[in-house]
Amino acid sequence: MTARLSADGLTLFRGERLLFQGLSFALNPGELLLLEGQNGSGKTSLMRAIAGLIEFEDGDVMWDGRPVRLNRPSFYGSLVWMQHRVGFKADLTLVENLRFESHLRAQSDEDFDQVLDRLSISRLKRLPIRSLSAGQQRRVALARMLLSKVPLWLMDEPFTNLDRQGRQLVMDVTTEHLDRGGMCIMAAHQDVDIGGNVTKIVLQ
Amino acid sequence: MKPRQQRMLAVGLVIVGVAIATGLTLQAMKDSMMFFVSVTEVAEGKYPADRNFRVGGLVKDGTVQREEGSLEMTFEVTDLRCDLGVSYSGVLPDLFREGQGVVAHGSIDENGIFVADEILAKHDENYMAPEVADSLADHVQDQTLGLQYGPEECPTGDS
Amino acid sequence: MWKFIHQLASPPHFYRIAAKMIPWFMVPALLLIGYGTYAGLFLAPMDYQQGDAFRIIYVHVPSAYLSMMAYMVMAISAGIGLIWRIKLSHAVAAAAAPIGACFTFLALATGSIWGKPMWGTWWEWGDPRLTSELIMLFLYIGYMALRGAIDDTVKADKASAVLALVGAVNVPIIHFSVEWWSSLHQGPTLIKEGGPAMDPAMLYPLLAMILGFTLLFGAMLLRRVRTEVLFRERRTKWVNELVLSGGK
Amino acid sequence: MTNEDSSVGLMSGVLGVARRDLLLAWKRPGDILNPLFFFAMVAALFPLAVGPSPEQLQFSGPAVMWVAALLAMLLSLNSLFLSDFEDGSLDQMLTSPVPLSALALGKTLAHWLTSGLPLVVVAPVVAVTFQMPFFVTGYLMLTLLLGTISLSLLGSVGAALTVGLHRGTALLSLLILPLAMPILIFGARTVSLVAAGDGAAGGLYFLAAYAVLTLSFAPFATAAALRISNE
Repeated sequence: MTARLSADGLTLFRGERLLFQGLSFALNPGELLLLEGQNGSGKTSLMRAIAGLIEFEDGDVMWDGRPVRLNRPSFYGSLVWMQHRVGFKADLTLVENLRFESHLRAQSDEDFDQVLDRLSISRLKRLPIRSLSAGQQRRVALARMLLSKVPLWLMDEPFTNLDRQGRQLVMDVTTEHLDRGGMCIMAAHQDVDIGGNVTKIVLQ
Repeated sequence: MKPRQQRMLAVGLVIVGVAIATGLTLQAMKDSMMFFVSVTEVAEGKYPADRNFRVGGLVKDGTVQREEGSLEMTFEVTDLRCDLGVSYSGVLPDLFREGQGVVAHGSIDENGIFVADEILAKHDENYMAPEVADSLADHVQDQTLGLQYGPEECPTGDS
Repeated sequence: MWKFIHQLASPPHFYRIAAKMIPWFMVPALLLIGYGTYAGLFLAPMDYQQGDAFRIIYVHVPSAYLSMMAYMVMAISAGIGLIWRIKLSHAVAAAAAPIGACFTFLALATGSIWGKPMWGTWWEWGDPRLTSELIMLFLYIGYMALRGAIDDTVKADKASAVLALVGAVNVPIIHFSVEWWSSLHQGPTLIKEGGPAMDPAMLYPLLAMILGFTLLFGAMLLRRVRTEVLFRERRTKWVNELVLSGGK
Repeated sequence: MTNEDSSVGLMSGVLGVARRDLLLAWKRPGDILNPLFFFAMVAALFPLAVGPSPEQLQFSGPAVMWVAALLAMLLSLNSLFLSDFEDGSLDQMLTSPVPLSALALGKTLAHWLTSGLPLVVVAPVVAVTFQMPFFVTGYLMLTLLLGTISLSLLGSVGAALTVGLHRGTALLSLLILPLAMPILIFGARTVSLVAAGDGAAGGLYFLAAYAVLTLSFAPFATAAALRISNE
C-alpha cells in the first residue's frame, strides 16, 4: 500500500549550501508531519520544495504514487498552503481575496460566514487586507485553508504573529482537519500540541 | 476538465494559433510583394496623376541627360516593353548607371513624365569577373528585376 | 549510442574528451582559413561591379552565418537543458553566447566597412541584413545581461533558456519584418531568389572560409565549455583532484 | 475529501485572474494613468525638439507616436508580477489547481486592458496635435490595437523573467526591445504608408499574425519563467 504523499531520497541545495540529503517520509490520511529545526535549517525550503516551488536536486515527491512534478494540476487540486507572506492583495477586501481563491478552486462561497465567525474575523469582512494586523491576516490565511476543503495542508510557521487564542485556534482547526482524514505538514519553532499521528523530521 | 484534457486542449490551441499566424503571414507577404510596379502597368494607366508610387525598371541606354551645373536630370526607365520618362533632382546612388536596375518613388505629372523624389539603385547578388559580366550583362539585369515581359508592343496608355 | 551520449554529458568525461577533440577542430580550421584568405585575396578575380571591395565578403559572410549558427546552437542546447535537465547542455548555451555575439559584431563591422565604398555610407538602415544582424546583436546582449543579473547558476540557466527559446521563435519574424521594412527602399526582387550566382574562383575560397570559421567556432566553443564546466563543478571532488594533480 | 478535479475550467481561470487584477487597477487608478501621461509627454517631446513645422509633424507623427506607445507599454510592464511576487500571492498562484499558463494569460489580459487599450483610446487625442488626417488616425488605432496585444504578451514573458531581480526595469527593456522591433516596424510603417497613400493590408496582416503567434506561445513561456523566477 503506497502512502498518499511520500518522498524518497530528497536532496536539496540552496545556492552552494547542502540543506539535506537522502530525506524520506510518508504521509497518510489523519497524519501530521512536523518539521523542526533552527532558523536556516531549511524548513521553509523543504516546504516550498514539497509544494513544487523549488526543484529538488535529487529525489521525487510522490502524490498517490506519481511524481508531483509530472502531475501538478492534480496535486495542486489537493493542496493549500500557508506561507510567511500571506499572499493576499493588500488593496482588496478580505472577502474579495477569499472569493477569488474560491473561484479558482470552483468552490461556492456559502460557508464563508460560518468559517469567518469561527475565526472571529467576520467584522473585518469589508476591510481591505492592508488595514488588518499581521495576526488578523494570519487568521484570514487560516480561513483560506478551511474554505479550500482539500486534504493536504502545508503550514509554514502558522503560529507567527498570533496571540494565545489564535495559536490555540490553529491547533484546534488542524486537529479537526486530521480527524476528518486530512493531512498536514507543519514547520514550527514552538511545541505543538496536536493529538493523533505525528511524525517528526528534525533538520540540522 | 481533467488535467490530461487540459493539456490536449492547450496543445491543440497552440497548433491552431500557429496555423492561423502562418496563414496571416502568407497573406501579408502576398500583399507586400507589390512595392514597386512595372513600367507596363504604368503605361496601362493604372496609376492616376495624383498618386505617389514606386516604379521599377532598367535605366534605358543612352537616355540619361544631365543639366549643366545643377542636379536636374532626366532619363527613361524601361522594362524592355514600355518606356517611361523620369525627371529627378538630387544626389544619385553610386551604382546608378545606364542599364542598371533602379526603383524610383514619385508621381506622374500632367505631361506623363514621372517626377521622382527618390532614386534607389542596388547592386545585385551576382558576383563574377568583369569579362564574364559583359557577356551576360543584359540577361542578368533582366533577372534581377524579375521582368517577364518579352520585347512585345507596349499597350497604349490612353485607354 | 545512447550510452555514449550519456557518458559525454558527464562533466569529467566531457572535460577529458573535449581536450582531445579541440585539435581536430583547430588544425583544419586554420588550414581552411589560411587557404581561404590567400585564395580570396589573390586568386579570386575582381567583381564586375564592385572591384576589389567585394573581397571583404570572405570575412563578412562567414561571420554573419556563424552569428545565426551560434544562436541556433545556443537555443537548441538551452532547450535540451531545460527539457531534459542536462547541466552540460546549459553550459554549452552559456559558452556559445559570447562567441556568437563576437561573430555578430564582426559581421556588423565588416558589413559597415563594406557599406562605405559601395553605398557611400558606414551604416545603411535600408539594408535588411545589416539591420537584422543588429537586432541579433541586441538579442545576444539581452541574453547575456539576463544571465549576468541572476546569481544562482541553476536559475540563470533556466531563465536564460526560456529567453533563448522565445528569441529563437522570433528570429525568423525579425528577419522577415526587417526585409519588409527595407524593401520599401530597395524592392525585394532586386535580391535574387535561389541564392547568389558566383564565379567558381570566387566561390571556393568563400566555402573554405565558411567551413573554416565553423570549425574555429567548434574549437572555441569546446574550450569555453571546458572552462565553464570547470567553474561550475569547482566544488566537486574530480575538479579538486584535477587541480591538485596540476591539470593532468 | 478528494477534490482533485474540482478546479475551474481554463477560461474561467483566465477571467477570474483578469477580474481580480482589474479590480485592483480600479482601486489604484494611478497605475493606469501614469503610462498614459508618459505616452502623451513623450509624444509631446518630439514637436518641442523638432519644431512646429506641420509637414515634419505629419511625416514623423506615426513613428513618434508608435515609439511613445512602445515605451509607455514597457513602463507599465515592470509592475506586472512585482506585487504578486512581493506579497506572496505568486506562491498561491503557482500552487493553484488552475494551470499557471491560464493564470498568466489572465494577468496579461488585465495588463492589456489597463495599459494597451487606454493607449489606443488616447491615441487620437495625441494624433490631433500631429495634424494627422482622420483616416490615418483610424489606421493608427488599428495598428496600436493589434501591436499592443503582442507587446503585452511578449512583455509578460520579460516581466516574468526579471521579477525579483535587482535592476529589473533596465534589464526588462534589454530583453523585450529586440523582440518588439518587428511590432514597431510594422506598426509605424503601416501608418506611414497609409499617410503616403499606399495600402496597409500587408502590415495589418502581419501585426495580426504576430499577435496570434505570441498568443499561442507567450502564456506558456510566461508560466515557465514565473516558476523559474519564484524559486
